[in-house]
Amino acid sequence: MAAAEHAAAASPADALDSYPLMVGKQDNTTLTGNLLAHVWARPDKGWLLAFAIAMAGSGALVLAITVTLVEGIGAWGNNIPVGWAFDITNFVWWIGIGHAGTLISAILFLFQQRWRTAINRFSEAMTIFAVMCAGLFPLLHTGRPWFAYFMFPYPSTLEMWPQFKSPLIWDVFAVSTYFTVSLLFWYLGLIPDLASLRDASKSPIQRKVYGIFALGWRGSGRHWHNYKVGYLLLAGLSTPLVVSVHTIVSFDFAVSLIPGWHTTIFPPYFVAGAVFSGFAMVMSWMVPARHFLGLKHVITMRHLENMNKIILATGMLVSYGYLMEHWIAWYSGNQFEWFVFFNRATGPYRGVYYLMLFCNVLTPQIFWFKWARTNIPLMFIASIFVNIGMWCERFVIIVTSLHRDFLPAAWDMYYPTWVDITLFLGTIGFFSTLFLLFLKFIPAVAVSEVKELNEELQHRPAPVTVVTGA
Amino acid sequence: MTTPRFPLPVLGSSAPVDPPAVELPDEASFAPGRTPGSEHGYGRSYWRSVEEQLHGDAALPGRDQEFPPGAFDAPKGFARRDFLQLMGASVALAGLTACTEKPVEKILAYTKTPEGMVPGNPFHYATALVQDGIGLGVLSTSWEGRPVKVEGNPTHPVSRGSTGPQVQAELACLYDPFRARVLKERGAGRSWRGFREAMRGRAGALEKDGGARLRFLSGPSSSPLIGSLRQAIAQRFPKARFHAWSATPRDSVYDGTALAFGRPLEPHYLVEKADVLVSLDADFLEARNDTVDLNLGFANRREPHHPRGLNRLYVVEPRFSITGGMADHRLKLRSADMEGFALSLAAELGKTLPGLSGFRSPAPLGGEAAKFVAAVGKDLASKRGAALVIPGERQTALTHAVAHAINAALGAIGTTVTFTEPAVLDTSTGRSSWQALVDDLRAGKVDTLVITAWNPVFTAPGDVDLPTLLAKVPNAVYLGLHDDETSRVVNWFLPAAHPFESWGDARSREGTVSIVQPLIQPLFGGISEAELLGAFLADEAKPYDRLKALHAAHAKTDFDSEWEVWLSNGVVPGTASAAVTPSLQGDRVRTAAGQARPAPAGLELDLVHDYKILDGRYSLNSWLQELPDPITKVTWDNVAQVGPGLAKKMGVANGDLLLLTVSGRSVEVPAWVQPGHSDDAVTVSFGYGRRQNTLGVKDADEPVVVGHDVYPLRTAAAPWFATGLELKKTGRKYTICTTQVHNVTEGRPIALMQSVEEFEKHPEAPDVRPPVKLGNKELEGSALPSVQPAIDYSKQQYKWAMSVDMSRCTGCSACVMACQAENNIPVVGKYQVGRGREMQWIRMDRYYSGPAESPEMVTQPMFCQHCETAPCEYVCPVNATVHSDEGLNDMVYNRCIGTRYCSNNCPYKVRHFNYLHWTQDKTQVEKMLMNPDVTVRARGVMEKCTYCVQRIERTRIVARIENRAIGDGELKTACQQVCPTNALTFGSLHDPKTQVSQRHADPRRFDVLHELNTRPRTVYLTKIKNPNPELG
Amino acid sequence: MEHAAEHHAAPVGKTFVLARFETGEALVDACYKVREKGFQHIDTHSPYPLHGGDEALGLGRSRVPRIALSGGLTGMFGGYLMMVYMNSVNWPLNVGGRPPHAPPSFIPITFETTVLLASLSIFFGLLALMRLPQPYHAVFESEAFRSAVNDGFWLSVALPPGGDGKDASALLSQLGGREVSTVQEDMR
Amino acid sequence: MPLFPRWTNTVSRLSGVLLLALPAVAIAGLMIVVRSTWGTKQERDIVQPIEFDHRHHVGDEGIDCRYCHYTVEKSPYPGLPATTICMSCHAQVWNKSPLLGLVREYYFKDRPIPWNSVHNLPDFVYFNHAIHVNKGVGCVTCHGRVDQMALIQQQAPLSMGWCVSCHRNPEPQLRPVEFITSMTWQPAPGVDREKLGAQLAQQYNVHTRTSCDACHR
Repeated sequence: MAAAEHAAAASPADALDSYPLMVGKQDNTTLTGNLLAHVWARPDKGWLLAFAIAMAGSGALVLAITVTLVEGIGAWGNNIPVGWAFDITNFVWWIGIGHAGTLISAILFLFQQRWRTAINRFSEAMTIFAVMCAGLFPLLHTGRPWFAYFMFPYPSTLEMWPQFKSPLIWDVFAVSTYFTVSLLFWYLGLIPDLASLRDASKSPIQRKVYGIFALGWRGSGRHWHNYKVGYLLLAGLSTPLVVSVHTIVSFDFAVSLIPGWHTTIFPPYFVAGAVFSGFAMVMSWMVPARHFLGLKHVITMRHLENMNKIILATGMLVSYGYLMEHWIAWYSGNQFEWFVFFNRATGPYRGVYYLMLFCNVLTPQIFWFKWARTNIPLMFIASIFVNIGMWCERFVIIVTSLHRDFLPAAWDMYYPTWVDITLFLGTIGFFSTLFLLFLKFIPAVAVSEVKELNEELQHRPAPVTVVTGA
Repeated sequence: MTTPRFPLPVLGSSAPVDPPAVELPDEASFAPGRTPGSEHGYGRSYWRSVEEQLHGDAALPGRDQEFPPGAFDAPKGFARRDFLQLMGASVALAGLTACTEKPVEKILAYTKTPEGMVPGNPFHYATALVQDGIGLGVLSTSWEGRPVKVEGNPTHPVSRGSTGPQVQAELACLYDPFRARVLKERGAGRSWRGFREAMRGRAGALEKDGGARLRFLSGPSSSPLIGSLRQAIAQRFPKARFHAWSATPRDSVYDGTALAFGRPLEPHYLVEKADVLVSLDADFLEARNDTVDLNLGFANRREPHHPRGLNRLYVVEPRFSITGGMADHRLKLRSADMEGFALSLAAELGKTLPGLSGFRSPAPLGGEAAKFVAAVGKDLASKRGAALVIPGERQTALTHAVAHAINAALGAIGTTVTFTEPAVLDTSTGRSSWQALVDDLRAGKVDTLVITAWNPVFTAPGDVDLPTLLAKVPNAVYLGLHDDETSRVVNWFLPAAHPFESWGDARSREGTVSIVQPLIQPLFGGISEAELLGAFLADEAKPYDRLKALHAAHAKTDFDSEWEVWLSNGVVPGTASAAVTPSLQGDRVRTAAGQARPAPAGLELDLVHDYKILDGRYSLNSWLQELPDPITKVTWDNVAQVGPGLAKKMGVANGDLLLLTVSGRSVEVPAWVQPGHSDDAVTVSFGYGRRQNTLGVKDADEPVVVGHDVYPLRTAAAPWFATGLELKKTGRKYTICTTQVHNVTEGRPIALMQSVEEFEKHPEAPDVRPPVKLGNKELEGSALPSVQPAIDYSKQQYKWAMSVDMSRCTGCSACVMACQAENNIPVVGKYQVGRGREMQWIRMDRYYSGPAESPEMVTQPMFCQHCETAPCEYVCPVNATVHSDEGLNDMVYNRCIGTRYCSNNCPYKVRHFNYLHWTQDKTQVEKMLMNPDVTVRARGVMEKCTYCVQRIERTRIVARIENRAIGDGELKTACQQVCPTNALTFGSLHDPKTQVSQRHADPRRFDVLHELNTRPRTVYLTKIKNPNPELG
Repeated sequence: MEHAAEHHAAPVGKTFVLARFETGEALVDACYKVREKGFQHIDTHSPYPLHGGDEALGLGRSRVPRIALSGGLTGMFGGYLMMVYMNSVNWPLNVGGRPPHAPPSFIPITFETTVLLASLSIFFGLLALMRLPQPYHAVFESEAFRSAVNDGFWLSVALPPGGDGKDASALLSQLGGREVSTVQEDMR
Repeated sequence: MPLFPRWTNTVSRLSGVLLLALPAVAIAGLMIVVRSTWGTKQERDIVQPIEFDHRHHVGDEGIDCRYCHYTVEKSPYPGLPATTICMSCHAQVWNKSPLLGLVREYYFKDRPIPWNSVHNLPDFVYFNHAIHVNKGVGCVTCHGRVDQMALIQQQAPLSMGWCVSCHRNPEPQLRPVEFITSMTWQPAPGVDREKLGAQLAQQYNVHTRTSCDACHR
């Protein structure tokens, strides 16, 4: 398969990169045609099937939420001492996944990584949907969600205010800010493509609908003039933001005094984990998407390989985090701290712990090898593993730290109920629903950026086509 | 009944005029038989006459001849206890429906305000509650006539303010919605009046042969009133017989004294005076009506500061009991070998003490036991006059007699043990009197049998088939709180009135009489034992009149005024039995001892009464069912306790269903591997295995049958233990739900224990003392250096704090129950407990140390520590838990949104979360149990110990109105108030003289997890042990 | 310019001359030339930003950065002062023995509010600067102009009122512009 | 033919503005409503089963509040008059009046009069009348000119903010306890209310608390 991609590699490519950023001779017209094609095309059976399954998942989510609201948190397996379990695990997991998008679109943009252009739209959308899923849990996990507005700083007749020393309040601000900014960033990037859809479409309805969202964009040079700057600044702001969000999420634990939570390395370690899982999730979606949407010529093996390199790098960071955690625990000489990590490896939840180690530490190691980095089925499976592993990591951090903390008399076990599980799977269904809709109605790659990239590629010296393999 | 009683507004049967001259706007809401549920119908559904109960409103017209409920209550001064004066109700609503706002609330005033009543301020009434016939003076807090809290009566000589768990939980029985409401004849509803007429006829017939075919089966009683009634009946029916039955007979106590001194006597152990105590399977530290005072006496001697120093406690027992947990040395021994042990101890002492010469043990003791006997003997002999041997109720009469002989020889009699005539009417409540009745029943000699003992069909030994015997009795009458096993086989069933609903009296162990006065009109029209017995007498005097007539004798000057005083104080002065100094009849004991045979070898079954539900009479009491067993921490179940060695041998783990077989009768009980339990015995508590009425517990999938019934294994001959037990694994598992799954401290400095030598070497609690100085800066208490500027509390008038003396705490769990009652803590049910969602604010932590075969036990009541730098507070996003100006860790339920972050960040894990709406489906009756001074928490809200802030505020307001400060001891938290050992103290740290300040300054003081620098306001004092170096 | 509609009895719309060029470079060159000829109100339309497009149109520095800065500063001070007022001034509570005014724990939210307001001001500032949304514009009168956001490179020259645009059209076709056309704003 | 006519420019911009404005307006509206007398249930006529007129009893007859609300000084609850208290007068005066028919009916049937409560605090708030009355907070301060009300209305908002405002600065609300039930008391002309309040606070040893546990238990 990889070889086939090479054979097709006729267009100019970076001298240092063995894979082209764009396959085949493209111009604005062809790109307009083939990048928007999947929007005009009638949904095929595969999409419909996937969508049906996703919708079923969303239904399950609604059911689980209803049960939770009607019965109370008691419908979950949470107890004292384990006050947080699946709920916050899912929250952190989704938020983490939400990080890849902004990272790719913002940080890589600042570093002028050209290969980002083909995948940023895709991953930004993923960010937004993931944050939506994540946002459910802080709300749902409260015992009385209908009073959640207490957390907002509004002048009440009680003269009471939120308590700004609490990391949970920081979360509220961080997550809502992150969602807002990601949405704006995404939409801003979307405007030229919406215009493109508006004017490329044949059907009057489509033209009107896309026209409304295009806000009357006409590619004006005077607009581009401000647009470029604004986009750059937003990217600049999103970069520290994306780092801050998971840092603050990690504060939920680092600021407490529970052994296993009270750790100063959490912020970097969480951010690394977030990027790790985020890229994995992008990978899990991109591999099928580029295949079914016919985007192989713009999302090439080059992109996939770069992604795998990042997964490897962040995977190493995460592994280092584990290492440090354990070392610090031992070095601190704090018997409570020490016990927590001993308990993780030998206690009742050790299965999850070892699954985590396998998925997060061992799995990415295969990407040291090029054949693995460029083997599509392999990277797909690996990305799934990483997603599982990162979920396990959050579970291990949250549950194993809580269920056996300071006073042995208070120790207890946590077992999830069907509501817990349905809720988690339901969010995956909800996420997929949104994502499939996105893939259907919005160009999955930033068309105008790709055209710009193509333009740049055209003005390159003669390509050096390295043909490896067959 | 000329004097008008105080009719009840909602009482259908009391409405005199119908149709009413004026159409009352809210007549509908007064209509009888309104379905409960709406708050508006509050307290309305249960005031029903019998017919109404049976046929609904159809029967109402005829109700006027019916004796209205409460017709037999005392005329005077009773109104103030009419709970249904709905002012009370509307006040109560304050507590009941937290966090909801109703458009228009009705407020209903009294029509006639009872004298002395101040709506909104509770009254404290003195009364008494009875356990196995022995009364205990209690105070009941009543809100507009609703008793909502039971505490010990400080003026009562035995209680001195403290009680055990059961007595407090009586309230849950009183307000049990499943109490019987209908008087039945063979299942058909009858009226009390009808019953009386039937009995009158019957009595006439019985009178002919002097009542030869009339029998009474009652529980043990100490009530002079009941005594006088029995005499009166005996006069009318000279041939009638009275039998007493109790599943927890104290026969051996009286038989033992009878054997030793020639007549049954009541021993009183003055444990505070004893330097060395030996308990022969005597669980005298369980806080029961007859032992609460022993708790305090014992605890006082566990303080190293006591002028006479620490006492030393040896316990010999098969199981691991509360007393065993407090022992300095324990010897595991089968009950069957207890006689042998007592005798060899006597023999050992006999070497030096002439009084004990001639005692021989039937069989030589094993190595460990022999060593133990030698050491104990030496210790006892060295402490003559201050030594004491206490035999247990479960042991044989001979063991008791020998113990008395030893005590006599040690010069204990008169110094550490005194004797009085028994306060109870029935010194024989077990085999002998039971057997006589059973024989008569078998012989068909009984025409009328009046049963007032609690549910004999259930508690009967397995070798008697009582139902069939009762079926043969033409006229069996049973008085009970519930429609239970017995009521189904008798032809007359009478719903009983709860002690809080009726007049009566009771005597405490040492004889003091307390008047039992009704605090509330019978909720379900119940009938008291006195009323029932009265039905067999010619005269129709009311119990109240009989009572006054009876006690008029005690009056010195003016009876009526004194009577009022007795009522309000709860004790009748000068009624304590006089001490007698009996002379030991050593030869009788010796001869009896000479016939003692070595106990047969083999596995032994030990039956014990349950720490929570006693003989099962509290098995429908959800408070007690959910209370963790002080030792095993098991809730909602009884278990077969096996020693670790035996468990290993049989490969048994907790929850394995075992088949217990004794002489052909077998039952299944789940196993529980109990550290420190004898490997030659299996201990099971009886009283379980009854059908529950779901107990208003939320979870639908709660079991209907809780625990396993082991009464079938019992025989009247051997009620307490039997050898020859066969144990078989069924291979099936059974879910046991406990509140504590981990039993050792993992070497963490949490619950500290040290020997008295260590303590004297360096008094500081080991490795927990904080740096007293940092640089040249004095640090307050155990404060560690911190970057935070300390909060200054000196400006405030009070600085509330608490202390727990672990040397005193026995783990009896009375405090847990007090907290449950005081703070409206919900019951969650077995499976929710299993999921770690129990709500009791006090978690009685229990840790073992040492080898599992002979562990030491530490109990540590754990509740909110009110840390000055509380970790729970700074993580709350909405300021729902913050510090008060006086240093309380306030939990504001109505602000809480339930993130549970505070609980996660609480290192003590003392916060509890309302995972479900526990109080949602409470019936109207149960709601009356709520303390209106405490918010009832909604679903999704965090809660925890508040230092009884409602008590603080009430006391504060009273003090501030009077412009004075709150004095030490004026303010007590609920747990502190009932603690039998005075292990808990509460007060302000600003005054160095308060007890709490002194304990905070005690060298034994330590802060749990002080290294986290949470600066708890609740501190603990290390547990001090006094081991015998010889047993090392 | 919207107001014009109400006041003038017969408002006359703006007129533009449009021309399409093959490549971006051609468009940029044409842009310079047209400006040399003295046409001021000109604009380019392209699917993506053109290299040198800004200079060709003679645009100065963008105002977006200043907008962003002001928004950010507002967020920063607003956020911090909000917390100080709520937790330290209006009702200072003893929360876990921590001081009511605890700068370290106020940092995260201060940062978030900074970013939030900066981003919002950028986004809405951009819309304002670009006068968007503006679904209708005279250039849309030309059907061929639809290619401007896909693959066409268009130049639009706004004519002074009254100008007939002959010269502009001529100039554009001479510069190699295709599909030269004149569109007039429809005032309805 | 363009996709959108020209007027859509205005429409689109307006709708954009509305999109942002609507939530803001909605929230502001809610805040206003909860502070309005409607939201706080202030000044609402609540019909009582019996036409009891405070104007007459307090105003004309000048009966002291404590004659009927007899536990206000010793209990958290002001004490609702028992029917006997009504009858103590109305056995003699107006004892035939049809207006009092219901009172007599309830009295002789020995049933409580089902008054409709006017001042409803949430059940998790524990307000104590005794301490306030003893420390010089007059009835009129919270209940208003009862002597001018035909039907008792809730005068104060009874919101937590309202409670707290006084607990933070009680002096202006204090009066000598001998005038505690007076509807008309004013400090003597020339006396500075602030100063008087401060002095009374001193005298009565008033020290208000704003800790949560003062009201929530």
